[in-house]
Amino acid sequence: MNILEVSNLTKKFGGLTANSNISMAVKQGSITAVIGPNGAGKTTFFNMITGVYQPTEGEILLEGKSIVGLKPDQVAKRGISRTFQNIRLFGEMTVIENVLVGMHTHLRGNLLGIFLNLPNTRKEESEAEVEAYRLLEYFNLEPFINEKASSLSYGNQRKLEIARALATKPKLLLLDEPAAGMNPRETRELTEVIQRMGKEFNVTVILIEHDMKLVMEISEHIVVLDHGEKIAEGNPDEIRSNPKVIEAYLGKAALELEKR
Amino acid sequence: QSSSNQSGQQTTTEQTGANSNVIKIATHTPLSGGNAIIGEAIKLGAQMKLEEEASRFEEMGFTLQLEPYDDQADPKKGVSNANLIGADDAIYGVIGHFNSGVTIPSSEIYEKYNITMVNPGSTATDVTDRGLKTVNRIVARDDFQGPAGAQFAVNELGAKRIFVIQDKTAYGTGIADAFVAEAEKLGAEIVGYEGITVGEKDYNGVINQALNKKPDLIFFGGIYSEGGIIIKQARDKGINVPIMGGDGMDSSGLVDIAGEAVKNVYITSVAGDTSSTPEGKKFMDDYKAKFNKEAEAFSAYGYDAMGVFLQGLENAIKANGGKLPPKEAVVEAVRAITDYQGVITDVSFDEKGDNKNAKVYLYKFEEAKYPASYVGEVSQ
Amino acid sequence: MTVLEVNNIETYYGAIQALKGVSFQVERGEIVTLIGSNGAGKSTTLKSISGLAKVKKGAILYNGQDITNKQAHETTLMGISHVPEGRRIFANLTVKENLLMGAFSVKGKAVIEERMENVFTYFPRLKERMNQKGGTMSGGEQQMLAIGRALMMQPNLLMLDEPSMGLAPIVVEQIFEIILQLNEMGITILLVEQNAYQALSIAHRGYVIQNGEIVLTGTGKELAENEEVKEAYLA
Amino acid sequence: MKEKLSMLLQKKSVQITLFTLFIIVTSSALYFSQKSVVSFLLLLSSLLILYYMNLKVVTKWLIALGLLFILIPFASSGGPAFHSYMEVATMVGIYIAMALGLNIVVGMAGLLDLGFVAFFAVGAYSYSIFATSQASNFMPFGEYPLSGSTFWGFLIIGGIMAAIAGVLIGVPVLRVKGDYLAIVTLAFGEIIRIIFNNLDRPINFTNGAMGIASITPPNLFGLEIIYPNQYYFIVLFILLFTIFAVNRLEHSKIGRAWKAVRENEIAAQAMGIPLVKTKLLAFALGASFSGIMGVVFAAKQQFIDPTSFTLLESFTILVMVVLGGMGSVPGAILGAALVTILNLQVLTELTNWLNQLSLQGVITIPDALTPAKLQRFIFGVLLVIFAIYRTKGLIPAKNKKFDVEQIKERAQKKAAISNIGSNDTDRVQA
Amino acid sequence: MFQEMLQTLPQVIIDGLTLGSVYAVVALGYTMVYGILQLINFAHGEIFMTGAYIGTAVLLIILGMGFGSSIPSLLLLIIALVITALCTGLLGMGIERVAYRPVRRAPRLVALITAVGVSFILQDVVRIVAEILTGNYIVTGPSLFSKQITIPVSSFLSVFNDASLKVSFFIVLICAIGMMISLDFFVNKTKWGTAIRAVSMDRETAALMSINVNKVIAITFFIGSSLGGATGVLFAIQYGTIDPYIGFILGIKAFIAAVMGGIGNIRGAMFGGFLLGLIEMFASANLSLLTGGIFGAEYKDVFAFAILILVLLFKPEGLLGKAATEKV
Ligand SMILES: Nc1ncnc2c1ncn2[C@@H]1O[C@H](COP(=O)(O)OP(=O)(O)OP(=O)(O)O)[C@@H](O)[C@H]1O
Ligand SMILES: Nc1ncnc2c1ncn2[C@@H]1O[C@H](COP(=O)(O)OP(=O)(O)OP(=O)(O)O)[C@@H](O)[C@H]1O
Ligand SMILES: CC(C)C[C@H](N)C(=O)O
Ligand SMILES: [Mg+2]
Ligand SMILES: [Mg+2]
Repeated sequence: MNILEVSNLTKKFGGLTANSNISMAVKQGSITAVIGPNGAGKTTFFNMITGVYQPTEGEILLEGKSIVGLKPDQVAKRGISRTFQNIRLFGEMTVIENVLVGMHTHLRGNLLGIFLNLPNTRKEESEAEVEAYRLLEYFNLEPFINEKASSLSYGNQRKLEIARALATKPKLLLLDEPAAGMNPRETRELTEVIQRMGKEFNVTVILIEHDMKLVMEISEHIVVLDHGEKIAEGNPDEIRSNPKVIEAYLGKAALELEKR
Repeated sequence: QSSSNQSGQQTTTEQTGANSNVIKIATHTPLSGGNAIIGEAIKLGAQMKLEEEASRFEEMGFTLQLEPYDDQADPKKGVSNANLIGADDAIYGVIGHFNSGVTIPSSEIYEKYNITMVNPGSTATDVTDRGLKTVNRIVARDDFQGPAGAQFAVNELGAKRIFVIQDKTAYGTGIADAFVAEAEKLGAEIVGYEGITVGEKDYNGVINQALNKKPDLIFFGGIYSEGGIIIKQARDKGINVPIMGGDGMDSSGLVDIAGEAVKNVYITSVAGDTSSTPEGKKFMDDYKAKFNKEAEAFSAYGYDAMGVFLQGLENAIKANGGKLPPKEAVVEAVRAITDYQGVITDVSFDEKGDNKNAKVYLYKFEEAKYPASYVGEVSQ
Repeated sequence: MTVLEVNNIETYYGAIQALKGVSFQVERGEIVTLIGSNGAGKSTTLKSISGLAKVKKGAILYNGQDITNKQAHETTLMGISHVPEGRRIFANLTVKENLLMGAFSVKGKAVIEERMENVFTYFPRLKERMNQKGGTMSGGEQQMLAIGRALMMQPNLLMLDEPSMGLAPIVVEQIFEIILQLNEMGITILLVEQNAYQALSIAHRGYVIQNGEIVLTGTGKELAENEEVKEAYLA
Repeated sequence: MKEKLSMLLQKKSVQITLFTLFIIVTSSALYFSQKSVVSFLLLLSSLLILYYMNLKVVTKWLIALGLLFILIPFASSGGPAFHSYMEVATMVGIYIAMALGLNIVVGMAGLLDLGFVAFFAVGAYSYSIFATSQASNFMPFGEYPLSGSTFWGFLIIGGIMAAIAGVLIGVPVLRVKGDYLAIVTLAFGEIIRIIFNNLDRPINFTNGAMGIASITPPNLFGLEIIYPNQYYFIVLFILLFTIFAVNRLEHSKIGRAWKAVRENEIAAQAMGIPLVKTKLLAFALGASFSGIMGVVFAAKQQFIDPTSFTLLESFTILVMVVLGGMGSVPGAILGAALVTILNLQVLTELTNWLNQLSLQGVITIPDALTPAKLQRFIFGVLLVIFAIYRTKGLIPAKNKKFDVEQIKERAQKKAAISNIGSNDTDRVQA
Repeated sequence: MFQEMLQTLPQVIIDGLTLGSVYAVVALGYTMVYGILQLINFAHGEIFMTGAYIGTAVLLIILGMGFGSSIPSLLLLIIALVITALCTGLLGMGIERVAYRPVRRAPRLVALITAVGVSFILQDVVRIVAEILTGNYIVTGPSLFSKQITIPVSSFLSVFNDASLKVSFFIVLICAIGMMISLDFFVNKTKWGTAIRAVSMDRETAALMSINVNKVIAITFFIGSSLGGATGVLFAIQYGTIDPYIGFILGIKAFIAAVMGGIGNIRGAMFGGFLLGLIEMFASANLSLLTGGIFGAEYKDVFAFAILILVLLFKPEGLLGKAATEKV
């Protein structure tokens, strides 16, 4: 079953075509990687799926239903969550509050309940706290619960973004360079987390990453973009040895990947 | 209700304190903002009278003290100051306010505390029409001033097409409407009726309208700071017909601002020409000597308002056997004043607190000089 | 000769102590790398040197001169260039204007032109996009711009904070090559990298920082082979 | 020595003793002296001290309620200044509620609103028009003025009217961001004021610049409410409700959504938070507090005109919020109290005092420097000083501290009960 | 109705341009400071007002020295402009140093408070000084360039009425345009101008480019404030009378103009200023005609603000502003 189907997706910025005619499908429960040189249009692709940009052309189907034209919050409610390449946390809020914001759509409390401090609302809040705590624990962030998000180091901020995205209980999670700013060891840990998380939270993952080790290890399917176009698609082995990909993107790294 | 009596009683019974022979009188006028010149003038006039009388009261065993308040021409500020004034046991009277918009709500407070107000310049009808026992005013009302202006404009100046501008304040609207009603009754046509924004400096837009309507008189309801600019800008545009205004324009500020353009401007005022009598002249000289400033028309009203109040106070003291009277007694004594002779106006209050002898005066600016030349006066 | 000497510095963010006595030095012509996990204090160290963070205790000497707590524009004028973490491009300036800002203290149009051409030889993409707003460039393009901008002032000591972050593998190689080239041209380099393999492979020496303290030091090679380092950072 | 002293001060029992002593001294000073602004202010400041004491929240509230409902009104009733104290306290309450409302909009949701006083005006006019004969100019039915007992209903109506105005303004306005929003709200605020100032023609709704006088005072079971001490209690009740509501909101999903929108709109949207709806809610709720107090204000003044609703007034409320500490509820309260007391009482008293000195010849002051004219100046100086020395505000906003241990405990309990999540609490291999 | 509107149009345009050019130059000062600190410098209106007083004082002093009448008016004006610009420029720098720099790291709105505080202080200081010197704080300056010229528009096109203007109109207009063009050049084309923009986006990084951030900010304030002060002088010459409170309303209007044009954008500020002046003038001259007397000139601000709101609804970044692209 395909959870996401994209066809002929195109985005133009003035004269610049950032995405041109991209079509792809993502299998439910899979981990897909989108790779490509800098400026290839990967982030733009994510932006269109999440409603941040409106496509110039093309169709995006989530579980068979079009989500083109929806606002980002509506897209989020349909079950797509994401992280950002340039970290976008709620800097002045604490770590746990960031995660609680992620749960926003799942909390049912209304104005009346809040004003009157009704038992339902209270219970829901305390459950949410527990859930948030667990998520943070999952990413080893529980020591920072009451810290301001902006005071975390770069790497921890990245993890918090993922935790926050998971808190929305998405069906589809888009990660934009989750390992950027992490050292190889941390990257390895992250690789495991992503893999486990996909299963435990029952979420399909698409990720953009320049760390080839992570990409090759984790993804079932890889899509390669260059100059806004899809130049290759396939499983890691196919991509590793694809001359187009080597030339445009991997360079010598391909050799090292071969070695392993 | 009950608590008003309570506090009233407290004020009267607690007079045995150490400084019980100090009587304070507040002035409560705009000392900052657009009306400050007049507010200041009233304050200084009142201060002068108080200082003149101080020794006399000293002999009777009382120390007079002036307590100036700034209402900033803002009703809210006025009301909260009024509460402070009410709280001060020693304050018996208030000279003020100038702006009717402040006088009306503040006087509600004075009424609660039995503090006598003698008003030297608020002309709106509502000031006295609410029937408060503490409110007295020594100047004429808008429904007297406005029509008087209209009669002069139509009958004497022969205005047929009148363009009316007002500043959209309580005062401006009040006087302009009173003027319009009478002018229309007298058969003149109101060819335009426009409002402006106080505080701006460019009224060319409205003046262009006036220019186009070719009126034979422009009436402005508002105060000198805007009036001066309108006069100047109208003259710049070549509008040479008479321009007329009310007491709000009766200030040296008008001449400062409009300069030469002030010629052929008429004003009605509730303030008489102080220099027209010898006492008035003397007052002006003393004032100048004391404060190093020319007296404004309203300086003398501040002076007389204080005079009226002190007269009432004195009467009340005497009636109380030379001892400090309760505030209610002062309220009544002031209202009862008849034929008080001030430097500028005689004062006899009617049952509402309006001065029966209040007059409306007409002036014309023949040159760039303040005060303007006296043209005539109208009594009730 | 020692270009940079950091003596036992302590730096705080409000009440949080980020550096707890960091010491190390960089010799002329060296490439020195700082490695360490997230939050160890690598960026804070660089910020302390360039003057973006206030040092509470300790001293920093540059060419023998005390530069502790000098303001950032002063340290740059002395020849220290700091490429900050997260690119920090002037979003609403064009690529060209961004580069010109890099050369703010440089006098002479011709010199500036020449340096700009030089930057373009490293990063041709920047030339193509001369008039694009910096903020709309892709992440990798911004990184190129950030490095290019720092090169415009031809620094004596170049401090790079995670320059390879977010770059395509092929560009990462280029970046490391460029770093080597720059170093050969005589620029001393202090490199903070998460890409510890590659950093250690080009560095003469390295320091491992942990919880705001230097815990280990050695040549690039030594560190790359050190078991602890492997265990903790290289995986 | 110093340390010992501060140790001692940390002790609960010492704190309580000192505090009680303080209250007793100040309140009796207030009660027995005829007019002592200083003791009044000190007594008020006991609330601030209370805020900083380390007592249980519930205890603090109980003490505060006792102070507000009993001690303060009682202690100030000792002298003739009673009503002036109550007047100041009432105005303080009114401004606090407004500051709390604006704090939602500016502090929490990060929407800079420079026209906030408009909502106050809407509330004030909705009561004034119907509590005078003004309404008969355009209402085809009913008899006006309405009786004073409708006041209580109007509290709600005023709140709702203001909220509606907030939404009406918000819908178009929220398309613009940041300081553009500031300017658009400023423009709207002015538009509303100008319209109120001119709606005496063609149909006389508001009586224009003349203002509406003789507004029917509220009536509670036949008791006419006309004195400041009576308003004090009305305002106090409303205020307590407001504070309660704001506190609840702040730590609810709505409060978090506001802050998220403030911090990063794009990320907030990505979390499923609808921007427009969330912002509108902030506008509407903030406005409604203001509207309710507008009704009270109109009833208390018995006269309103558009000069009470100027731009400067909006600024003043903003100053209260920022001075107190943006986003901070106790901050907004303190900011509002401080600015109001400063403007209405301290500066006036101070200038009176200076004036006395100059009249007695102790100091000589040239006319241009008459103290009464210097209130604004002094206020300006104080603003600058406050802002510079307390850059984050008097009581900076604090994030809620979650009790980690407690949450952990609950998490473990839950994990034990439901075995589904049993293995996801396992750490990732380190 | 339209005929009547047409008749007055030439005069309305002239008056609108006059007011508009004052708005425009004051708006420039706002835009500059806003551009660099994201601070709505509400004290700018007061700097403008102070400039008006300083300029008037300079003129009065020179003329008072007796030989003033022998100096050509234009030279007199230039002297007054230069002295004033210098004084208010320094004043602006001083204000920045004392009131804004200490709160630079604080939340943005805190600076708004100090700005309001500074406004109050300036208003009163000017009032006090003026009152002590002249006995009255409303001051009327010497009339320069007050010769009236009539443009016989009606002789070209009879649908129009003649329009009249003061010579000072040209001076105000030319000065305003001159200031804007040079400022535009400075900010967009020179190194220091670019540095100003860089600092406005990211102060830390700008410092890493060896830009002395404090100096750049000080320069910005100097320029913005000297423009504001100089405009004050022009205002005093055109309108004659000044009081310490002219800065507030005019400042707000100018800020609105800046926003309408696209804040941070110099050409936008200038365009917005002229536009607002024209709209206001048009509205106060024609509203009652347009609505058959139901809404008069008193609604001119409502009219102008409504247009502002409309503009921002359809172009939230202002007329000439460029949408700030935030790359996600
Ligand atoms: N809002 C925008 N306006 C103009 N151009 C844009 C905009 N957003 C992206 N671009 C351009 O579109 C192209 C694709 O950008 P995108 O961010 O999608 O690249 P990317 O594949 O994510 O690169 P990287 O790996 O470096 O992050 C780039 O050339 C970029 O400059
Ligand atoms: N602005 C800040 N405010 C408060 N604390 C901060 C701030 N910046 C960093 N810190 C804290 O200082 C410590 C060191 O952070 P620093 O950014 O130097 O780490 P780093 O080694 O560069 O990590 P990374 O690899 O994740 O970038 C961390 O604990 C971090 O939480
Ligand atoms: C000129 C005005 C401000 C005073 C006026 N006489 C009034 O009643 O308000
Ligand atoms: Mg990207
Ligand atoms: Mg770092």
